[in-house]
Amino acid sequence: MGNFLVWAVWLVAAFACLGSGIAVVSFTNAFYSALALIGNLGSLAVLFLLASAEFLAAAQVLVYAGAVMVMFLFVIAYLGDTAGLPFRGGGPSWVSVGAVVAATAILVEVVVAIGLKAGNALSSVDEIESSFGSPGEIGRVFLTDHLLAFEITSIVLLIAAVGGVILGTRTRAEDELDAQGAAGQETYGRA
Amino acid sequence: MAGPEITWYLIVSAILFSIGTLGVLLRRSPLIVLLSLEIMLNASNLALISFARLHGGHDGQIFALAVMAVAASEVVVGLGLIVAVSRRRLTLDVDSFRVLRG
Amino acid sequence: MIQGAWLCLFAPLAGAFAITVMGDSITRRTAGWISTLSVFVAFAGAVVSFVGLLGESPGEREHLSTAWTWLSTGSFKIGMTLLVDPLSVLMMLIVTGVGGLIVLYSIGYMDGDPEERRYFAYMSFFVFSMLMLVQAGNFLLLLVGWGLVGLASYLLIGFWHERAEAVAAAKKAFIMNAAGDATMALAFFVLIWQTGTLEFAEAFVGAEGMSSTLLNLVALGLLGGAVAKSAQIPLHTWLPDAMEGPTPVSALIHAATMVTAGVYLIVRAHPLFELAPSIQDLAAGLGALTLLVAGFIALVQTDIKRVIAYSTMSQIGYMFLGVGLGAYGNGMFHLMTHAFFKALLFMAAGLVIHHLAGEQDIRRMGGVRRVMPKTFVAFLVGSLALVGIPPLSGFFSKDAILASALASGGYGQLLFAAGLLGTLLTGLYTFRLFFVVFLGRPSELVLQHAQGSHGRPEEEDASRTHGKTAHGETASHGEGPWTMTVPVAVLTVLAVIGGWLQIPDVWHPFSDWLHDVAEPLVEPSVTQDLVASALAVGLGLVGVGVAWLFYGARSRELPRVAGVRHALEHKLYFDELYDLVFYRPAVWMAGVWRRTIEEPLIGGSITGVSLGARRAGGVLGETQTGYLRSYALAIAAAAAVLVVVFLAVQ
Amino acid sequence: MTTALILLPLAAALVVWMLPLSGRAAGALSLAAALAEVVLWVVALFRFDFQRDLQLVDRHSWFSDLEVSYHVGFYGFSFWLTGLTVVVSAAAIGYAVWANRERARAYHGLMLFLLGAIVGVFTAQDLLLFYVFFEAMLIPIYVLVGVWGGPRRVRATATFVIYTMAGSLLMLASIIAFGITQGTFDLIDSGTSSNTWVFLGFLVAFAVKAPLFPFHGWLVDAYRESPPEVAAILSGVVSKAAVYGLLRIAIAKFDVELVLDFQSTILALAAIGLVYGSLLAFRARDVRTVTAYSSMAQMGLIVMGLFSLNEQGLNELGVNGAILQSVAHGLISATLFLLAGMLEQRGGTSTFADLGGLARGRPALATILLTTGVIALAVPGSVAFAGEFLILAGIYPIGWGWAVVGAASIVLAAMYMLRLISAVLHWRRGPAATEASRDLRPAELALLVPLVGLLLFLSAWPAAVSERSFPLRVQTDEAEAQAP
Repeated sequence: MGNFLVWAVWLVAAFACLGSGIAVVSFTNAFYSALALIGNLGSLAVLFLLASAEFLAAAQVLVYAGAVMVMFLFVIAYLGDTAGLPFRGGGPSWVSVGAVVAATAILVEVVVAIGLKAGNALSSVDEIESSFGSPGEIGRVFLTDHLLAFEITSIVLLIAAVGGVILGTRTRAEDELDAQGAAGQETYGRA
Repeated sequence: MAGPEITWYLIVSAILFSIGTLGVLLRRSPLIVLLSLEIMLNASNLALISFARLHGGHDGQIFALAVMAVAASEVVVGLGLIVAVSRRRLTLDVDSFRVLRG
Repeated sequence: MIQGAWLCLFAPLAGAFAITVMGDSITRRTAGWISTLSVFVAFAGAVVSFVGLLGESPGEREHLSTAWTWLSTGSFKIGMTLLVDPLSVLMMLIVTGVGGLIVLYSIGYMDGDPEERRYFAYMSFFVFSMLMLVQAGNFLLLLVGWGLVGLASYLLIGFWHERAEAVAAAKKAFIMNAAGDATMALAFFVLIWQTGTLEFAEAFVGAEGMSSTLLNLVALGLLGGAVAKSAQIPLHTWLPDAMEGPTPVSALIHAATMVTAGVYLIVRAHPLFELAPSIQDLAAGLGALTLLVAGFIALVQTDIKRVIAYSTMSQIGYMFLGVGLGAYGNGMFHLMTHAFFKALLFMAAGLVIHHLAGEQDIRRMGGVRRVMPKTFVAFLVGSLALVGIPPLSGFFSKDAILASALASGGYGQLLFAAGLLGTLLTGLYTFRLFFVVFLGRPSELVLQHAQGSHGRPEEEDASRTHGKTAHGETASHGEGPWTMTVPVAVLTVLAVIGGWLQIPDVWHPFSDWLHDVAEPLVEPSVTQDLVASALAVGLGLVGVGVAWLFYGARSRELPRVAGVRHALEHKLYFDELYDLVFYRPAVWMAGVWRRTIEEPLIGGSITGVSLGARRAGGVLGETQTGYLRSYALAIAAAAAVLVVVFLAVQ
Repeated sequence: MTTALILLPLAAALVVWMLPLSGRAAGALSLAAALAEVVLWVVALFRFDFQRDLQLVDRHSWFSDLEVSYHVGFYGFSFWLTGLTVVVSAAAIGYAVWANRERARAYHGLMLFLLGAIVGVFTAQDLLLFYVFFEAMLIPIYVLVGVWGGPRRVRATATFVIYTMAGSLLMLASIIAFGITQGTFDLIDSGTSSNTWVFLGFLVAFAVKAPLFPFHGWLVDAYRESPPEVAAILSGVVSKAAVYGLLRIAIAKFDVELVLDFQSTILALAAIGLVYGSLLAFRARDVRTVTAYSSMAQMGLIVMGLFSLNEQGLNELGVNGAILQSVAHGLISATLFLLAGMLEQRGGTSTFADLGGLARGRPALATILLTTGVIALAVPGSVAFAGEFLILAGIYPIGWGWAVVGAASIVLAAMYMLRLISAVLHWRRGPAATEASRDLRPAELALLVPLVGLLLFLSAWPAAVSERSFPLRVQTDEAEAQAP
């Protein structure tokens, strides 16, 4: 029974995840896409939970679906009208065709790879402690075996923060642009 | 283990990754490209966590955590760029940035 | 004795070095005296060696002395070795003795030239080089001296380096001699390969085991060097041009010493030539050919020095004839007497040229006897010795060679005939020169210079800007300063008595002296000697007489055979031929190579690479659309391909 | 000792770069360092035992996994090449001080760095270390030519970079292949290889550096456009790195059968280069181009000497001659390039059409140029003659034709060198030969006289080098090593 329940939850979460993924990609309005992504992240959190990654599931919801997406929505709101962009761009059409082909190819290949391994390696799952994936375990491992990864991660975050600040600072050029009233938008680049 | 085998997790991860890829490759709005990237990262996170479960070790989870941090950083920088572009009154269109043309 | 030889070798080098280093701090005249002194010190050294050898029994007169190892690799060793034996001492005496007189003469001749110091440094250097050549204790050092005399000759021919002709003549001399050096070097390579050594004695022993082809090659290579250095056909064209140099240089290098080095080489290496008899015969034949051709060409030349130069070629032809037939002692004897009388002729001619402020064209001379009576006597003695009139030196030495030829079988008799014809020619061209220059009515030019003011100032300037000579202000009234006249007088005496060292069947200390070094292959009988002498003197006198008819008494019109005359005036077109065969193809090939290989292929390959890179960059640049998404696609596609690769590898 | 020889100039380079010295002080410091290097070499000369094998060795492990080590030391022949390097570099640096180069600190630092790297090349006994020094030698040259060169320096540099990079990459590939198959990169520990491709890789790399026909495309531009003192180092010393490489690696580290398979080809290329370079030198229009092409011709001759080996191993005449000729040619072409530079400083050109008649009233210039030129054309008795004679005597048993070509080149050398001498010194005065172009001044003489003096000394005693390049035992060892 419990098994069935797990299956059911898994199926719901998986389909929700895929469906919201498709939604993210296909909405023309970025605002809706962002909302769909929140759904996607949430359903992924469920899948994490089912794979015994409790701490990560929590982090996914709190950090990702929460903090990061809020930032997204803020930006979208700041930019205002974001619905008007055409779906497909001015690049050569083979880019689109190629995109579909490449994505499909990757999918097929990965599935084939999984299929080749499925029979033996992927079916026997190691037994785990009940504390597997708990915050305590993660914290211990993170601060002992993977201390270097921890440090690097923190530095990456610090650099990103600094970068964000620099990008956010107004430059003199922009001030002049504002002062001129900048009639009409120019296109940057040689297109 | 209760529920589906690791194989299914991986297949979901693969599909999700492809969806994200399509988004990155097809869409012109930088915002949606960024969102699609998040999908791809999360797809890989799912695979990492699945493998962590398979092998009963925490390494995959730690890696996933690191990926999350990178993703967060990327969002910060990406959004910062988008805001900076829009502040210069440029078109928010990936295809309009072509200075790298050979 | 050995110390004497070393002193003899290095005194002139020290002199040259001292003059070079001291530069402006000594006067020009001091430089001249340093040079003269150094050569006379060398002469003293040579005399010491000579006396030392004289005191030893004839079989033991050979001494080697090695100062240091000059060049060596493993088993191959070449020492800085001097060889003192009768042959080398004889050459040392000639080189330093005649050389010293000529350097002394130069002090007067070159007086007033702004670059006198350089001249005397070169002269000393030449004497050093020549001594190196004759004293060398092995073949490689001989080649060193051989090359260095060529260098000194180059420097001295081109001494007046602002004249294009002088520079060209110097280069020509050096390059033709370099060709000779190269063939000699090739001969030495064969010797090293076969015998592993270049020591004279060991190489001669080792050569006996060589195949006749290789022996012929070795002898031919040596002969090539000898022919080039001694201006024999076919490598003779540089010698007449070399008369662009100062006259004492012509006397020293191009008459008395360097040009006779080929004869010395054949005598020195005679065991090798005797092992390759056909090449030795070739040497004799070339000598005979040269003596005839040069004699004919000398008939029509108008430059006083060139006539003497062709005469030199012709006389060296006699020496080649002699040593080619194995008459080593007689060949060397003629070498010595020739050094005396030819140096005398050049220096007497130099007195004339000096007196006439650099004029060398005999058509503008005439009647010089009236203004320069002593020079007239000297020149007459030299001419008579050259023609071989008894009892002057040329008579004894030339006739000895002819007698040896007569005693050498059929081939020798053929060459004997050529030699006899040569004596006729010798009488003819020598006295043509003599009569035209010294007899008759004084020409305008001679009269001008005879009045003591010797020439209008403008003409002095003109001759100086042409760079021919720069003497003038201090030039003598009368015959010349004592530094010039004394050596001429000494040589006049030597030209008279030099031949008395060897009188057939009476006494022959000269050939005894050389007997152990180079045993002659032929010994003419008394009858042969008498026949040869009679014929040679007779024909020589006929030549003189004919010259008198045409040039002295001017009683006959010259027979005009335009084609022959033209050909002779162009020296039988050898220069033109070499120009066509060697120089032009080299220039042409260099040009063609530059146009077809260097610029398009070698330079072009670089241009091609950079152009290709640029084009490839252009083509590849097209793929850089600038669309971000196409780059992303490239990443995705590459990922897809990589996955396939990974799967396939597994 | 060896390490000190390498490190002294490198350290001096760092000091020159770091300290905020004036241009003059930087030059003085640089010259002092170069002279100290010469002194150091002379000290080493007295410690050196020419009858022994590799000596003055320093060895420290570097990448132990790959058997790579810092391993330096001297053989007799590399010791002479190093001596050539330090002397020529000192003269070149002296010239740079005299010519007062702009941006002196950068310039002198690069020169010193170059010096250290070249010494490293001649001492390295480990292939990877050799490669590192080889590249370190090329980089300063790129900069020196590209920044301080003549008007067409960019093209010259680009050409030089293309050629040397192609050569270096081939060499790197060969080094890796050699090291991996041998299990060590050490030149002493490794055996010989029989791989054709690895051999060809090394061969082409060194043929470019020498340069051997037809790999000489960079030669003229580089020699003509670089500053004269750099050209002096380039043709005098850097080309000898190819000699060293060919001898130490291409010949010594491959099976003798393999080397013999390519012997005819290499000799043919060398002979073509000899004649080709001589003829083009004969038609060249300025001092530098003549020297450049003659350099190419001489390198052809040296390569001939190196490859005069037979089944028994190296030919002692040929290889000793090659080393002697390398030293002689290094000194000669350095002197000639410095002289060309001095002429250019005076008249602004070294083109023959603009020169001429300089002998009159300039005895020092005339004497130095004449002496060098005469030694360069290998007049018998000169050190160049001794070298050429040994080389050709060594090549003769391999094939008389090679020796004939070589002997013909003696005549060609006479032709082009005499043409150079005459064009500069003789005939009427050219437009650039004005009163303003004075005789050599004491500072210039101080640079040239030691070089010419060395040439004269070696002319009087070539055995000083030829006897002391290879102890006989080493040759037999190497011959044995070459036998399978």
